[in-house]
Amino acid sequence: MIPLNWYLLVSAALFALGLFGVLSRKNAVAILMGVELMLNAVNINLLAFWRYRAPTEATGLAFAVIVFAVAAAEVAVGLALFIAVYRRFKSVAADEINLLKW
Amino acid sequence: MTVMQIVFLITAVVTLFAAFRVVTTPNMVHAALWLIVTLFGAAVFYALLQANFLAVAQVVVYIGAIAILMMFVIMLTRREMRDRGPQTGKQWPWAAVIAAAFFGGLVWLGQQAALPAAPKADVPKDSIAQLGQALVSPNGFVIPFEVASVLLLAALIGAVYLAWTRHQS
Amino acid sequence: MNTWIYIAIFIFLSLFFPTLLAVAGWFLGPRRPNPIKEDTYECGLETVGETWVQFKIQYYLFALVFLVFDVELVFLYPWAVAYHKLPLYAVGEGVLFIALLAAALIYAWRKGALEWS
Amino acid sequence: MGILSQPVGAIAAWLQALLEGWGLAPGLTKVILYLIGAGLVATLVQVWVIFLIWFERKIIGRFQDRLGPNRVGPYGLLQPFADLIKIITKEVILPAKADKAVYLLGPIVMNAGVLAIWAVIPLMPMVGMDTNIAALYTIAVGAFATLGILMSGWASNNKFALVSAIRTVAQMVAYEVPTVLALLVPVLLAGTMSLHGIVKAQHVWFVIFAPLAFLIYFIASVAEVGRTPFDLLEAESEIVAGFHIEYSGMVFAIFYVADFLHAFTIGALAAVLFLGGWRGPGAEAFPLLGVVYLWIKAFAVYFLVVWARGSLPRVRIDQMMDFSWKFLTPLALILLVVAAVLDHFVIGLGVWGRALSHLAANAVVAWLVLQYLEHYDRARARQRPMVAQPGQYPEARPPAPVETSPETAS
Repeated sequence: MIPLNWYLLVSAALFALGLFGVLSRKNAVAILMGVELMLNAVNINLLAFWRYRAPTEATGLAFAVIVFAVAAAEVAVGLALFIAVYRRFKSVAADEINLLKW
Repeated sequence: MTVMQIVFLITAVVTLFAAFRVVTTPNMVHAALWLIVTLFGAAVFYALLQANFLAVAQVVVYIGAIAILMMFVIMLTRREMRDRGPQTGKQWPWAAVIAAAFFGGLVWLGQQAALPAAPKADVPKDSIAQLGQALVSPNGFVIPFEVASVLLLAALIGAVYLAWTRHQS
Repeated sequence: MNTWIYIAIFIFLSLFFPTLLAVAGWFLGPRRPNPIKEDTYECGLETVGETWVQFKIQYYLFALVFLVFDVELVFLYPWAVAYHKLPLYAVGEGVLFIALLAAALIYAWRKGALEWS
Repeated sequence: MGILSQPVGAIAAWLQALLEGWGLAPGLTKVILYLIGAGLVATLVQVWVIFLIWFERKIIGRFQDRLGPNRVGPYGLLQPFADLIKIITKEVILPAKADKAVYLLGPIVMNAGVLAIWAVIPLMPMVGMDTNIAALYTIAVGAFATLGILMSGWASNNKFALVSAIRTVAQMVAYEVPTVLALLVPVLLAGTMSLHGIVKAQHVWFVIFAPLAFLIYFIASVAEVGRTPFDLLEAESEIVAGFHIEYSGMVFAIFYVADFLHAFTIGALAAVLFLGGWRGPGAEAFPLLGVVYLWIKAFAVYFLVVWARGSLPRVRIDQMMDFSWKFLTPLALILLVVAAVLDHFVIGLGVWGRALSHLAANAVVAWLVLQYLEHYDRARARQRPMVAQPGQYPEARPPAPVETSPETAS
């Protein structure tokens, strides 16, 4: 059987990679991809704890499904924002969109 | 080392490598394709955890819809097929340091807790029906269930409002 | 777990068969590449510029509505599976959920996001 | 456990005993058995395509008042093999500008997305993997077909291929919504997502419970496959040939095979979900009969697909999108609500009572929809009369005088 901490390790690594993507990427869509990686890491974590701690209840599953909904909403609005921004600036590079910076 | 563990390790290596390519490859469409590999790897993890419904839903939602939407937007917001120049900002060493520190912290935290090596019980056969009942039971998740619907409705309204302007077409 | 082993084997096989076909075609067919043959096919014209992709916003909107529907349907499947065990008010909750979904569709429709042109 | 009542079980038990007799571990034996089973199903289905190609060409030929293939072998039966030999000896061209890895992966992913559906289709009682997520699995696997198309369209680095791929994907996602919604109805009626469970629940075929859901499922699946009348992805006159312009030889053949396989697969799925799957007289006692029944039903649905291809013209893309989003999807939502609310009250009525009340509800919905459509049509006709009113169009200009050039005049 696979010990629980293997799952936690993988999800931690996935989360860290997602964080790196969010912090280092220029393209806004790539930043959103990093966020997706982090959300997936969270879901792996949730389901691993569900499986090892409370597999007879549906709580963990319900949580994970709701994370799906949140991820979908975030992607939908995020990408719509990028399209609106792209229309205005002809670019989705996060470091070029700096009107509010100063 | 059981067969399950070998399967787990292979999946972990593939998933993490794909995730690494997602955050490093300069070609955005390739990044999206690697993202799909990562998401599929996550689905395999769910299957290993016997969350059958979530494993399949992961493929339907993430690969079937979210990844496709992302590829659409990548193609929509770019004039050329290939990206020129690096896609990583100058701040990437700092980002790497922060991410590594975060990973180290998580690992340290994981070491502190006493974690079970094996699950307490098996997943019941009717776990999907249980999930269905939990989602609509007043003692369960009926509020999140309906709020999720409202959230998605709001997201749709917001996204359509942002992306759609009549004079555009 | 057994089902997943079977499904994994099946998915592996269904990737393997077309790969086999492609490899067979690769080795059995002739290979005489030349620049004209390998050029982008455009009815004899030379392609102009990059494969310039600037799509209508419409495609994004369709995919967007699809995404919202897809996620909501993932919620509805467990509900449908548990359906026979649910009391009437729980069925009503499902119907409310579907009504909200319909509201999303109607909004997108009214807003013109579902028009092609 | 006789060979007739449990053919597969008996053979599997015999093989297992044989393999374990050779000293293999039970786990490994199981994997080998699964490999044999999956290999058999996948090969059978993949080879079946050869027959489908012949059948479709022959039938389409008849529809168009031609003979169809009739040169190679009796009734042209060997024609697909001749084509196979021809296509195998063709060159596989790798376009110079293509993204090579993605270019080659695209067709493979697409074919896998179609073939893998067969993992969960119950061929006969006790055969085909019984999993409690099978219905959703068929949708999930379909996502890979969509992905394969997008990959190959993008990787070809050709404008037409890309435009076609994007269009195709828009079409596939548009029609996936009604498919998934219509699929919810049998799941709801059977109370399970397992396809075995759905077949077992069909003492009365679900097509009687939900004829409209069946119709929606059928139309939407045909559109998802991109068969005529929804074959805009390969509208020759507009976008050359579709997302597979740059493909040639065997790699193109993979698309071709996937197309036929997909059409038959939706036939099999529709048979399982709505037409009782392997159910039929004597199927419980002799499971092998179940395969025959399933195959006949799947083939009947497949014939409908071919028939539509032979008789209907291609629709316009805006009409197609409108049809999915503004007609099929709302209708499927209404049907789902009707089925959910009604079934709660009629569940105690016995099988036929339940079936007939669902049928009656479907008839009412169908009547209301037809009334609405007629009303809508009249309203539109009043807005935009089909007959030109006087003064509606500017006067037709007289034909321009034919200019005679000096050369011809002299």
